[in-house]
Amino acid sequence: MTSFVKKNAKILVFSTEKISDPAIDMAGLLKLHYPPTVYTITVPCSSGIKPNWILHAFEKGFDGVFIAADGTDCVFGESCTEKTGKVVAMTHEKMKQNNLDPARLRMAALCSVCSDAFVRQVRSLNEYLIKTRYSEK
Amino acid sequence: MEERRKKIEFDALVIGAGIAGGETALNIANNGYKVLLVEKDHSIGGKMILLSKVFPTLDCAACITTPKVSEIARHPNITVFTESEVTSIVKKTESLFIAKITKNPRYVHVEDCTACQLCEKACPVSVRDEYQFGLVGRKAAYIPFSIANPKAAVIDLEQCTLCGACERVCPTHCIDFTMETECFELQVKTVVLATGFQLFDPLKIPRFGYGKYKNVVTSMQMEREIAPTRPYHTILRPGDGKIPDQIAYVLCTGSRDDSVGNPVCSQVCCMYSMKQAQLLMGALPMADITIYYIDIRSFGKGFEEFYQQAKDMGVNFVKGKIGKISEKENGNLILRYEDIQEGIVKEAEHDMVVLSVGMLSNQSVHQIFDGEMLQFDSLNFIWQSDLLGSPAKTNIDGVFVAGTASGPMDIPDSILSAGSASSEAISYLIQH
Amino acid sequence: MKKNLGVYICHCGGNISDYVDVEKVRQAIEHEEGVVLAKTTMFACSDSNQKEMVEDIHQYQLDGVIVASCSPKLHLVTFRNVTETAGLNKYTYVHANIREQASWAHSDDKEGATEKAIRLVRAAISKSRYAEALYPNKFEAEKAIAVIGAGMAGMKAALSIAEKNMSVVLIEKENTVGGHVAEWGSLFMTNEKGSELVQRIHNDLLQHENISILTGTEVVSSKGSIGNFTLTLQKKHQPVDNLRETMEINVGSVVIATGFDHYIPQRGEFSYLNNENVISLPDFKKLTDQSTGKTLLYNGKEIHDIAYIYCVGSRQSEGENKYCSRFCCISTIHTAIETKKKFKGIRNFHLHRGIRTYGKQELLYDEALQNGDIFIQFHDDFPPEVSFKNKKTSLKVKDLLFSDKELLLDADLVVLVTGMLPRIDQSIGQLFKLPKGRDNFYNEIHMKLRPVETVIDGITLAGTCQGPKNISESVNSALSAATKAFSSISNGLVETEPIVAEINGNSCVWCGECLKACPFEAIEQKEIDGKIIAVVNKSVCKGCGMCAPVCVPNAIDLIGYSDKEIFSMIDALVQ
Amino acid sequence: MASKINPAFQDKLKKYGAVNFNACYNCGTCTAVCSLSTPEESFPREMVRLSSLGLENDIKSSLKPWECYYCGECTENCPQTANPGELMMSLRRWLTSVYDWTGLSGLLYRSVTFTISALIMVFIAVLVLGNAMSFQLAEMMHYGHLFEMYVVFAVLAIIFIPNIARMWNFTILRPKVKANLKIYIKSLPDLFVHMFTQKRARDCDKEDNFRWLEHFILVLAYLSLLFTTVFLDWFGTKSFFVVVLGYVESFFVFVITADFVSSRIRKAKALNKFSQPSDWLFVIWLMLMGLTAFLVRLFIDTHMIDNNVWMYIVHLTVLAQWAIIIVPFGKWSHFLYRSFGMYFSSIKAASEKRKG
Amino acid sequence: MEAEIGKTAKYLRDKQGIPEKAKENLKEFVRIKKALIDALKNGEMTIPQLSEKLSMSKEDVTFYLMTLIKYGDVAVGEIDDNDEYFTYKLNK
Repeated sequence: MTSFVKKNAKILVFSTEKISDPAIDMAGLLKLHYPPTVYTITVPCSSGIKPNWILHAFEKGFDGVFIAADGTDCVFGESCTEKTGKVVAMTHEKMKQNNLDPARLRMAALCSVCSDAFVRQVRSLNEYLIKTRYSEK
Repeated sequence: MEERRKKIEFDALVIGAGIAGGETALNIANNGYKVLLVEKDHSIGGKMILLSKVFPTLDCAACITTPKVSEIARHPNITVFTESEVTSIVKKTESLFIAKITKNPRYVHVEDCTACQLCEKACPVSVRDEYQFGLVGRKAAYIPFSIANPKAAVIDLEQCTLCGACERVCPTHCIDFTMETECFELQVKTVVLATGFQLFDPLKIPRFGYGKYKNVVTSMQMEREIAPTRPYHTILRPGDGKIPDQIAYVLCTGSRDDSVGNPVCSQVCCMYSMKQAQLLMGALPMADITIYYIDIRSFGKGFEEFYQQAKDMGVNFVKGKIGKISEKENGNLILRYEDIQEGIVKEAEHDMVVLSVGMLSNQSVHQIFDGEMLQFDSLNFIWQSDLLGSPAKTNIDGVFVAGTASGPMDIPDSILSAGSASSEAISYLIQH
Repeated sequence: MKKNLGVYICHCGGNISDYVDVEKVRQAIEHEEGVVLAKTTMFACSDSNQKEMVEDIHQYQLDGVIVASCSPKLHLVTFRNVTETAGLNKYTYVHANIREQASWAHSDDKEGATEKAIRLVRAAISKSRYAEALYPNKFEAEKAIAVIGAGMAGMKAALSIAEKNMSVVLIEKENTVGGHVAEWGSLFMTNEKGSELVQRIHNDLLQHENISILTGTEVVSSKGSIGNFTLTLQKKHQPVDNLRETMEINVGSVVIATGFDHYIPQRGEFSYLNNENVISLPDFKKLTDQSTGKTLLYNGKEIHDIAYIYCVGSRQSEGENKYCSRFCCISTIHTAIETKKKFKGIRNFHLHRGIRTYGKQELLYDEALQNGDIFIQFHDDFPPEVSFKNKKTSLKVKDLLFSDKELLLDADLVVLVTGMLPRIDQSIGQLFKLPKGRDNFYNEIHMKLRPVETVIDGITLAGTCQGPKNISESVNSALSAATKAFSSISNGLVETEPIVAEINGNSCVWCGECLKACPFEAIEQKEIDGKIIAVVNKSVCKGCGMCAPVCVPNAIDLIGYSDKEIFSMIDALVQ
Repeated sequence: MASKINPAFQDKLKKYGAVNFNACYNCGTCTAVCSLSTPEESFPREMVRLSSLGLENDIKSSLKPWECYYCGECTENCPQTANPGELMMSLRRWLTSVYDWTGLSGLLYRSVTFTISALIMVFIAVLVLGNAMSFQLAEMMHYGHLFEMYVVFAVLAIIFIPNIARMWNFTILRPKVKANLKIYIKSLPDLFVHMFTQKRARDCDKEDNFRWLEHFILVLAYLSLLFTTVFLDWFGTKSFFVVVLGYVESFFVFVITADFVSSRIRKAKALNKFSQPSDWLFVIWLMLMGLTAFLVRLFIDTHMIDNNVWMYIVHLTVLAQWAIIIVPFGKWSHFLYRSFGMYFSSIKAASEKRKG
Repeated sequence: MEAEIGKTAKYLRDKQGIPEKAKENLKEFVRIKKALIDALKNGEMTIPQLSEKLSMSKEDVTFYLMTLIKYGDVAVGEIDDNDEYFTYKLNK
């Protein structure tokens, strides 16, 4: 593990090419700061995220995972919202089975200009994770 | 100048690179034809690229426009001339048009500029930013706006003190004050006019106090205030930087108004005002928004539902056109109107007023045709010679019209009209 | 797995290097497995650097390139093109965003930004190891287009395609062409007669050899996808012969132009059918068009005072049709003007809910006002009352424009201004599985980006089947649809994106979950080597990946987003 | 109560000069820009609406047309160029004809031929009378003066009192305005204030008081000239003071009316753009009245009158036409109806107030 | 080419001079910028406060202040208790 003192939780963000990624980019453009331990992997659509990817991330050391979902803006149709919800539900189920705190996985629909919302979301997740995972340290 | 005219050849000339012109150029180019797209501004994407979100879906304008715009800029069959104007067009024979084009200097070599903004930082000059409709300043060396395309610096020579600071910091040495106007002579087979519209200038209605009362803004200024690339850190009154909480919309400013010479309806103002109202309610949860209207024209797909949604959200709709606006000492505004439903003249106080300005014809192409002249309707929009059978046709065979150049239109209708014009242009190219 | 990777880290003229120590990033990754070249550059996107990249690819025999710079939205395509110029497959290129998502986002924390940039580049390198050469799916397309419905939109779409020298089959289930427009008299804005306009377009159609017009014909089934649709057509049952002729046609694309139905008021709606003096707008238009006398006669009675009740069947607060039918205000006003011109002693009374003569239509509204037509606006909740006493029809209405004053008027005829409905016969929609909007009209993909295309590739929408429109709007939409249909197959080839779902036949046990999840019906059941499995139709799949998470045996991967790629990226980010 | 729409009224009203008012699409701009419009009394859009729908009874019972002083702002700003200002003017003309029990008023407004014939007939009558007196100046002036005196009372008694009673009936009695004598008396000052000062006209055009001032002086000059000629016998007096007074009054009358005529010719303002024959008749005859009276007295003072009897005949003709045609049936009566309009409207307001 | 790369501004300046309007405008901006920045050196202020202190109209203060925020010279502080006006401060 890295040696520097850990201030922030490691968060993996799954964002989508057309919708939430532009919002995250714009957060940068507008210099809306958020913890640098937030990393993004971009996929075409949030409903295509597999639960085992998320579990793998926890297993390898991510503290939290945030799904920046397409919501109703999804280019692949309106069923995306419901299906992404299912993916999250499925993963929560598996997390419980593995004794992982389900609150370590969060999801919110982000429109392509929802930079503020993105920053709010990851900051709040970060605070939660620091409180629950690093408070004893 | 004449002898320095460079000769170029294309299949199609599209004048105006707003969404209608852009869509037309893409459609034609996708069928293998070489298209020259001429734009007088520094950036393509027209007015739409400057909008916040668009009705009735509330998706952001930039998200729709920027991919289109980069597709246009990258397309191997499309050549874009920005800061350029077509000065004359002559139809020589069936499918041969000769056009003269003037390309004004940008003083920046676009292909070398990386939009690093160092010149902008270095420039000491500050003037009103026309892309923010005067709400904030910009430098004399500047990138028009953050999602402009081409995303490259421009030098505003009129305001430049020629200090050379920009040039000294530019890492790619792309700034060049020796650039001069270039002239081209173009041969094309077909021409599409997509010259768009002009916004009504509310200074023509002195009783609304625009220009005099600083908290009276145009809808385009409000559009910028709520766009992600907004001029202020949040929504503020330009008169004193206060957060507004009683905002009024004055519909039909310069539309349906014979007294200012524009008797027709602009089609979009009702809808964009409702859209702004909804966005404002999201951004300023405490704000009350009132829309003063004559008739609400929510006629398109999903528009009526959008109107109902605005009502349900609590937007206050008042039937009655604003007659006069006066200012109070604290910058608030008194609006006098007749409440039509009650038949009573009333006064209402608001702390910010948005004038929903209409669309007027853009008369920039009116004089460019030589020989066979282009015809216009009574409002100076381009005349559609077969409105019902072939709406994109003009009176000149081989010249087509797309978008708001032929009359007020919303974005979906402009895109359809562009599809129609490109269809006619492609057919014309195949047949000739 | 690729061996020779080249990595470029961009300063972006300070935009990145002011906050991210790009040299540190370079050093951190230069010894990663497979990296044979790691460079920093002032502007990766500059012409000079692009040229250098091409040279490097040749010199170092790179088979994978990574650029760490700004957002891929800006320059992914630029660098893909660079690698392609150098002879690599453009899909082997991987982009890392260290400007918007590192230097700018964390300009308050230079160390953190640098650390993040290192990890992002590492993740990109990991992904690059697996990034395969991909090729667009190409297949031959039938160079012919079917247009279903021969109203104004269908006829114009067919004509416009034929003008582009492509063959068209125009299919109409009625025995004549022209749809509703053919039934109409004088049309607004131009005053041309509907039948004349249809005749004019029909004559143009007949000039083209590559158009076949099949009237009295229905489409009964459809197979295939973009490039290769097979439609089965059936001649409608003719009383003379008992034979039901069927035929098959092959086309590359289909334009749907099935139009609309008029709203038919219910019995008793404003006394419709209970009072013979209450008729619908289409019937009234027919009446005025066909009457030739100096006065307007209806059932042998002279008509002078006509009351029009607007928004019948549109903008319903209770009923299903919430939408505005868009054409009716102007259509009524135009009809009122024409009626007044044509017949003696006509007085028009318009009972409306806000006149929506948008754009230049306003000029006609003005004309009607100048003619002395009376416009009364009623409340949404207080519709006019129609009563019939002593053979006299009278109306009572509260005028919103006049302090809700109750007004009375006698009318010789009451015209119900009926709106547009989506076709009651939805068979074509079902056949092609076209999605519908809230208003039950067929839905486009995106109102502004792709207003005539549907989620089903190769199927476009023309005219009022997509939503209410007037004639010139319908024609614009028809020509747009024609352009899209034509462009998609004009070179005889169809290309689709290579990023599609892939099913591992060995693991698949066919449970059907993926088929249920797919919004595009891109999954088919197939028997391969005696085993029933799911396969992806590459020409239909759009690469959303919705099928992947629902697969119980985890047999589905989206190309470019396989488990091994994602896992390797996660590992790189966290290591 | 439900009212029946009557579109035929539009055509009727057009004969009284209303232009284009049916172009109105009810935006309310006119009411909102009108500086006389108040929440209690909002106009002119309501009057435009009533006129379009043809609700005659409502118009008859309305006093709003008299509350408008035609500054023209509504017309200038009307987006439909529906000309609400001119409509209000036309309604005043129509109301004049409705109030007038003889029906002559309506004929004068609607028919130019009738007006010209009436003017000619009066001229002939003057000639016939003059002939009967062998065109003896002194005799003519004597009877002229008597005519002046009697006609004032006759017009008042035969025409104006019944007409104002009718007006009262339409606007107060029939709409069942409940007002007791106290209210009538209390409101009385309004009648005279408005009659002599036209103070509302001042609010009409706040930036420019000149028109109001001109008007005010004209009213004073005209009324005092009337008094001077009829009761002080200006043409016959020996009093230096009276002579000078008459000169000053008649001078003001013809100078101010001349200015009005010239601005009508130039059509400078919205309110001048749509002049009807009745408007021309009014100002020109008033100007002629002032001018001829001035000249007659001048001729007397310069002793030219004996050789120029025609001067007096011209004056007498103008005077007779004025007194018999224009005052009782023409635009002059607006002056009276307007004042009573304000009076009745203040009675109405007081009774409303009392009702709570 | 007559002008050397990187010195083309001087070339144009020598050739056609500097527009008077541009010089005036620059002077005005520099003056106002200095006034605003000096005023903010003493602590955070709202637009009405700045307007009063500098005897500048509120709309001018708003315009120039927003411009200085855009250029990175000024930052946004807190909003007042009535949620009406923000305070502004110098950046860094």
